Amino acid sequence: MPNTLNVQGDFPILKRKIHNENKLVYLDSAATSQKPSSVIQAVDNYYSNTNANVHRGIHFLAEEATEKYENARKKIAKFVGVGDPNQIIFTRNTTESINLVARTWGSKFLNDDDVIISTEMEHHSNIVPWFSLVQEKNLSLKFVQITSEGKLDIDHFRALLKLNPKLVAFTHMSNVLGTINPVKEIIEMAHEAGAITVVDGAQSTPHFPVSIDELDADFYAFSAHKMCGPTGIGILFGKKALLENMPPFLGGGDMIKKVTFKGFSANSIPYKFEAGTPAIAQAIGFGAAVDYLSTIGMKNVCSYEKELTEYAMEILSGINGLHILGPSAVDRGGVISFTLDHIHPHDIAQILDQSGIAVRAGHHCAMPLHEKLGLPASTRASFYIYNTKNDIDDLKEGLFHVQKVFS
Amino acid sequence: MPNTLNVQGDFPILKRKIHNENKLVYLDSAATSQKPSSVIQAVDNYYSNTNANVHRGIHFLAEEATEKYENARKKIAKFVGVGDPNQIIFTRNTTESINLVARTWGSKFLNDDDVIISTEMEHHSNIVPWFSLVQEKNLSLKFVQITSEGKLDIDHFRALLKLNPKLVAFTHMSNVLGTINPVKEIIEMAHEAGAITVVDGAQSTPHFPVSIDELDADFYAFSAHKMCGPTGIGILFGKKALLENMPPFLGGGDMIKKVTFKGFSANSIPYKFEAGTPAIAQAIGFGAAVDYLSTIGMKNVCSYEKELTEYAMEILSGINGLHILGPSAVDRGGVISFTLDHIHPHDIAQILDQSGIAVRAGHHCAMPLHEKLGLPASTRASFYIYNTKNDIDDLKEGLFHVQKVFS
Amino acid sequence: MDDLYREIIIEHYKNPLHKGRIENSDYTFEDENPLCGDHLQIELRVNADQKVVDAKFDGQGCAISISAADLLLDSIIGKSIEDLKALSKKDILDLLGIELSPVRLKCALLSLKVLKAAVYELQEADDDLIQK
Amino acid sequence: MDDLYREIIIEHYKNPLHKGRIENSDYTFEDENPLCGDHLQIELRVNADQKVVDAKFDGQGCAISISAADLLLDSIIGKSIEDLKALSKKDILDLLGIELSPVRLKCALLSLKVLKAAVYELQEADDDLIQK
Ligand SMILES: Cc1ncc(COP(=O)(O)O)c(C=O)c1O
Ligand SMILES: Cc1ncc(COP(=O)(O)O)c(C=O)c1O
Repeated sequence: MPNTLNVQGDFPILKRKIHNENKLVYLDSAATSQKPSSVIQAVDNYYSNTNANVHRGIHFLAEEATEKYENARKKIAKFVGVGDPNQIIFTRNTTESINLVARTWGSKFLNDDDVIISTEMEHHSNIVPWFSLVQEKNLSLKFVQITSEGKLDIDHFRALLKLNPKLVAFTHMSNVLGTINPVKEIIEMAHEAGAITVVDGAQSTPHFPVSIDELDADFYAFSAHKMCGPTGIGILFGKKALLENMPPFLGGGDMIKKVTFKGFSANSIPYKFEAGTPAIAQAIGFGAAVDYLSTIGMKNVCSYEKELTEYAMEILSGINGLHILGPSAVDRGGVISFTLDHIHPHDIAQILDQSGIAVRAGHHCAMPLHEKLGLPASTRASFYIYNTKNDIDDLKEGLFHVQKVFS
Repeated sequence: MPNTLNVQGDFPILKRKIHNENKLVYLDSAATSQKPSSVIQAVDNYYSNTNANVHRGIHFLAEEATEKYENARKKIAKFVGVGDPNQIIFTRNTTESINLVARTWGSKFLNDDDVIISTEMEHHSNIVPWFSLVQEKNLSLKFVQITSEGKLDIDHFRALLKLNPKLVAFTHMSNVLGTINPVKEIIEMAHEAGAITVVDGAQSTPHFPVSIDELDADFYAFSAHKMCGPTGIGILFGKKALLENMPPFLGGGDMIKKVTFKGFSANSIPYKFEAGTPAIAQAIGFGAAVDYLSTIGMKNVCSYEKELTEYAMEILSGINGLHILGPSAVDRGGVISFTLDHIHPHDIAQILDQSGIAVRAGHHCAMPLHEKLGLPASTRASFYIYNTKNDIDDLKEGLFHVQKVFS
Repeated sequence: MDDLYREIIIEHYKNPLHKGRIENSDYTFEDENPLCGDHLQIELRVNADQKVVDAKFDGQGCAISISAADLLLDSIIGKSIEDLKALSKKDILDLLGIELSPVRLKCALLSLKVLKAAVYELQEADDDLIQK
Repeated sequence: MDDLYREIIIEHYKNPLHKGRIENSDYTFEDENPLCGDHLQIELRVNADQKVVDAKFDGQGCAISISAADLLLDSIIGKSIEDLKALSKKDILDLLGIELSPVRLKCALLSLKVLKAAVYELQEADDDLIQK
């Protein structure tokens, strides 16, 4: 097992000095990851050499841009184990992907009094879009409870399935608890109950191998910016048969087959869901990001982060008055949220920042979960391929210093 | 009057050789513009030095990223004459901006049998979102006719206003005819009739000074990628009072004030309409683009393009069998669509491409307009700051060659 | 340069052999390439053995799509309806003798798509039917 | 370094002078900073001249928000309700003696926001009321 993946040199930002003098210890990758040079270069190269609008153009640059854009779609499909790239829709981010499902599949196939299921550990982006539908359609939205350990309560889920839900929306990995959910099992149970599934993959695809076809997910959403890719681009995977039966999302150029003064007909998938000039440079940058991650190998990413996380769990749980949220090291990804007695997360983050350590403080867009945990906020350290055990040692020292300031 | 703005050196792509040997003559800026180094650098610099998620973070990079992101919003507001930057919402593109209005303002304030007005010269992105609403709400959608010259028929508009429309959606400049509409007059007329206005500014903000506050537009939409900025970022301007009364668009992180297991409350504007991790790098790149254009000066951009367009109109109208669509040089922007007797636009574009000249062939996302004109397609040459009279001479030679191939 | 516009393509565009209509055709279908608004109608007449005895197209399009249509129809005279079902993208490209970008491929394949829809008596041919 | 956490801030956070409740208060309001879930309630008691004679806050928050609340309430004893309406962002920053990023500014200004809502008897104070 390597002590580091030796990729630090690939990330130009790691050379940045914080507050003029400190090395950057970036422990906020669950919010957004840093970007390797190859991705930054791919974007730069697109603008400097290929830039043109896609799909409709009959000229060299337009054809090259289209090919690169569609090639990125194919690469991403392959990266997440999707056989048919037409099932990969480019969106802005995970949030838009989930909203797309709610506004199209949801609008067409959900009716008064239908039940949909989410969970207590969801990010706002897998709760709020459903609340909007609930208001519109008079649905009932139920939340699968979490256990005291911070895992999904499968018995409670089983009980909720008796309500014959039409849709089950849940996260592959919690961005607060670090819990990795048994996705395959949940999907199977949902399917048996006749529900379709919407999986929030924002925290999974960056960190371990995911095969969407194998999981048999109906919809699966993720964001490039959390996995070495550009901001402004995300993916919605949807099964072909579902996508084809859904009404379009936004209307405009590229998503149409024909427009007259009387009406319009929609294009075939995936274009039906990609209205207007897409985020071309960002899609291509995302393609470069999955190339980069593939070169390292997602299995290596996963086992390296596992090692880091175990080390961090050990180190952090040794700190007096520090309480870690969520399950033990065995069942979790590289996200560790914690509280420190008598010290507010804002103050922890602020004081750590002064020595260059970047963590996140707040509700991490999971207010209901914090409500459930009885906490107004927590502090979160999250890891990625460029972090090392040294970073965790720095965090420990930083936390000691925080305690000293408040002692 | 300068013969060139001398900015070619700012655009790295202009060094690209097409089909190995030809200089690029890029006459497709109405589809998307090329990008200057300063914009490419701003994006690169963001990823290499500042990258972090915005708004919620308490650490150096998060604060710097947030400041740059919000600063871009302010710059863009200023660039288009908007006093209060909170009225500037970041979207993916013009298309999403218009859909946002349809899905929020439209959903809340339009009812059965209401009339809305568009025009015969609109891009699909200012037609299809309204068709979707029409289906949903049983509205009536009317189109302002164009005159034989390719201008809006103001008398017809006046007649349609008698129907008491709730909303008038129209383009500032046609991407096919080049027509620049009398926006201020149209808005005034619409307001007098009690309608709100949605202006498609995709072709205006790149090419001439626009002051949205002065025009008194209610909503105004435009895209960065057509004005030297990155792909994946656009703007919706909305008047504060309207935005505040609109329901949110997409649900998720950042757009909420509070979420519980019972429901959610929305954040204040503009965040209410920006769900999920935004296109941060792209917003910052857009800020760099308006800086770049401001340095040249939009008045200079406008007068330079006017000169180019006049030259092109003269040259092109001298070609046998070539017919220009739209008004005379006096009343138009730098977009010239034309037909060439007996030769299909696809073939024109393809043959021009072989000598490095990039034009567009097709319906330019304006099928209804082409239907009205009785044309299946047209060929379009469009200009921007980096074009010169030489490019137009090259186009002329290219068109002669096309005619020779088919002779 | 200009090799997309080989003599044969220009020739079939300017003087198509199969342009026109067939009265009382046995198979007919029309469709369009929405990308460019091009429109194509194909009509076939078959004999008792279901062999094509006459084939005509009508409509408008670019040189690639018109010459492809003309070459295609010329190549199917005497073939059985079953033979037509076996036609693929590759056959069209062989007839044209050129390579095409995805956008122009749509032009080249419009006639094949219309033909397939006609012989399968479909609403519209699936792209899968003309792949390979 | 650590200058955000000056002695005075830590001191007012650890041992606030005005933490608690007032029975029969004349003005009261509560609000939260949704960004961090911090919650603050302020209660005032005034005399016949509408001068503040007692001020207390209750709730939870970070050192910046709690010490700002405590310092603010300490500074308003003896002032009239009209005086309170004139308080601005700048006054808070002067009391704290530090510079703050936009995110932390929200923490620092929470108490002022709650106070303004209380004295204007609003549902919630507008950001405009505390600017400058
Ligand atoms: C007039 C007009 N409106 C709208 C659009 C759509 O812009 P976008 O594709 O950036 O959404 C365009 C450009 O394609 C346009 O020219
Ligand atoms: C679990 C989870 N879901 C959804 C999101 C939302 O992602 P985005 O902001 O890219 O839409 C995030 C990240 O913020 C997340 O961690």
